[in-house]
Amino acid sequence: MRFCLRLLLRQLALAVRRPIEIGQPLMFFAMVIALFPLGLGPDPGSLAGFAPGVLWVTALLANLLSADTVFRSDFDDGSLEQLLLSPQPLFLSVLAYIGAHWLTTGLLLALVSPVFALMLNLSPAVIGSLVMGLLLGTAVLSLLGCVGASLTVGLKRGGMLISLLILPLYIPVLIFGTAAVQASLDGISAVPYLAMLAAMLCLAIALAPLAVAAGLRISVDA
Amino acid sequence: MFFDSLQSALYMDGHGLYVWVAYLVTLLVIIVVIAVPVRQRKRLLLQLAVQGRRAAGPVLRREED
Amino acid sequence: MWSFFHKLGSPPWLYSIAGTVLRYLLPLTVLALASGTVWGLLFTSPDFRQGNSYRIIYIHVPSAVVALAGYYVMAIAGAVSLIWRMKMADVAMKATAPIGAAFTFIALFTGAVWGKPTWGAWWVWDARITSMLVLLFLYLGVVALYEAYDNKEAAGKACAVLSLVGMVNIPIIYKSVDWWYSLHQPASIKFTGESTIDSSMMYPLLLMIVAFYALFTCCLLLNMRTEILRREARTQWVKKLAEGS
Amino acid sequence: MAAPLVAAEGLSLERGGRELFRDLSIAVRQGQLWQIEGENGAGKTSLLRILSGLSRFGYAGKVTRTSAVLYIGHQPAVKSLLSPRENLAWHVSGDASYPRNEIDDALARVGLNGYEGVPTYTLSAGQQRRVNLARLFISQVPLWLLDEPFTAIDRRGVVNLQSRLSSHIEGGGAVVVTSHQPLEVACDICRVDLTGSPRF
Repeated sequence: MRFCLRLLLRQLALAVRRPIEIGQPLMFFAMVIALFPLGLGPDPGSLAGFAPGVLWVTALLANLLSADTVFRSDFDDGSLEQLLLSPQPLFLSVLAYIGAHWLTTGLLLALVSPVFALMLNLSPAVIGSLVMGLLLGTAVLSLLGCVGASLTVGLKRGGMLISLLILPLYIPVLIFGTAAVQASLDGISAVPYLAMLAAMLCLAIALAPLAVAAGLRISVDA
Repeated sequence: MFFDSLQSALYMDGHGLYVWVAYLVTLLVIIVVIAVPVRQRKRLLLQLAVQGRRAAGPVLRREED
Repeated sequence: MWSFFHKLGSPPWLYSIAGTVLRYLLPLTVLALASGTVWGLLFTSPDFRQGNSYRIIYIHVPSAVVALAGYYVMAIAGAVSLIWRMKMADVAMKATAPIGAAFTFIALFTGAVWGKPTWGAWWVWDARITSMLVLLFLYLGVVALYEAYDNKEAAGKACAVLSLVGMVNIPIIYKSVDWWYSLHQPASIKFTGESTIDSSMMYPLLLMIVAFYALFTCCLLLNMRTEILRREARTQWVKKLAEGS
Repeated sequence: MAAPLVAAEGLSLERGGRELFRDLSIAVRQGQLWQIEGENGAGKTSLLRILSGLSRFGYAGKVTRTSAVLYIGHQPAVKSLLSPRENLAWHVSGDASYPRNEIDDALARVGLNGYEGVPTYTLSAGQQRRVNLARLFISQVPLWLLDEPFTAIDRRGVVNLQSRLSSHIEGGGAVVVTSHQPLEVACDICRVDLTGSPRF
């Protein structure tokens, strides 16, 4: 377990050394959010109606874009092979990669999203359930995204393929995430939907690392 | 038979087009799904047979002269 | 029983067994499909609400059922090839993917065409149809992943992992799409299923479901035979087979 | 006779229709140096990856390993954003935590003194490889699998490395090397020759 924490700290140190890479998903999020009013019209009323869906779909796509880079740099310079050779259980070490990816994208997206929610004229009372939903949801997205990343890291043009592989798996998170925000908009409590997201998170934490470990072993050996 | 004439079976009081289009497309897809592997198998066997004959070719000819 | 499982692993034995099964199953399937279609299409009376357009149920429901079952067959074959390293299970998985995708496409297309007369729109975001669309993307994901790998053995393993992940997620996706549909569409007619079907419509439907399962098995065996030949092209028994034909 | 550190029985590998080797058996014991020879594409790297456990399918035969492995392949396996000291500290962090001076000393042994703190992307490719090779001067892993370790290494570095190999073997370790150059090493060398003509 100590090795896993050390690996997590190393990944974060690597991410901090090149802060612009942390900024990319956030800038993508901001840019795409800014596109929707241009497409759907500036009228605050209609924007508020689309806000939960728009925020969640954009968070989903930002997560998807950054998923491809999780293993690619380590795969290219060979340090992924060394990780596979270490006696530590691989699916634990993989959790460190996923945790680092979540901290650098999902967490920041959740913290930044209130600003964009206000831009889309989402009523401030609802922002609490949005941020909570995003915190839980982006963790599940990171776990599933890393499954796709581990299977396509060995491929030269894996970038596009990863979206076809894992977007169908993102759908339940999207459904319950938007439902949580919608529920608190209608005044009913969003807790049951957040509970569903938490349940998905537990399932994903239990199963996804196994798939990621298997995927890495296959990609490194292909 | 429920329909009294072929004409009414085709028309199916308005819904005939949709029903028949659905069935035809299904039939088409089924034919493709069955035909593709069969054709590939035949082409593969033919290709292997040709390779086999070309490899064994020269030996046969010498015996015949 | 164990020796059967082991023999299943030897290509020539599996190739010939598939051949004999096909020789009997294919005609039966064609017969069942033809009689089921004729029965459902021409002899049953129309639904009092939807009129004749409901006759599409005889191909929409069976193809949807088989498409879903096909994904499970693919995932289980993938699991067997991953765990017991059986090449033939890998062949079965690779053979299932395109067929499953084809049946899902049939279910989608017939569902869309059915939506037009009943609801007036070519594409209806009904729970069943949306889940079918997601299933199609899952299938295409597996097929695309297989083609993306150069080393075909690694491709098989990667697709096995992906289809297992997909298999775990399918119930979740189906339930969340059903739940999402009931949230946004309070009380409109249920597309298929719960609306009670009286027995005169049920029997042709059951026959068609059985026929579609048999059809799926035939297509799977056909695909597997071709795939076995392609993989064993350099072995003796295939060369002998090629001379024979 | 202790159990071999890594043993392989009946290994056969085929790639792209060519048979690279068939029914190959190796038992690497402590105090042994194995050299794998063969022209390019003869499967030297594949054999090494099978022995190391990186390759787990695509070959016939059984491999049993009783010790951890230190594998040095073609890629430098260093993170360009980290400094050589951080890279080396990370590589050996698996077995124990080494004090800083031991790490700097290992880097000095491969001629990287003075470069310990700079980010690795400022170093040349040869220097980056030597950061990877510095692991040999500090790690206690008994079994070493080295894939052409001498490429892009200067005269002095080669001599330095060969003396390290022999001291490791006398200390009870085992090394499997793929290399074209003849090895001047104290102990005897068991050879595996893969240059047999590729059989169809």
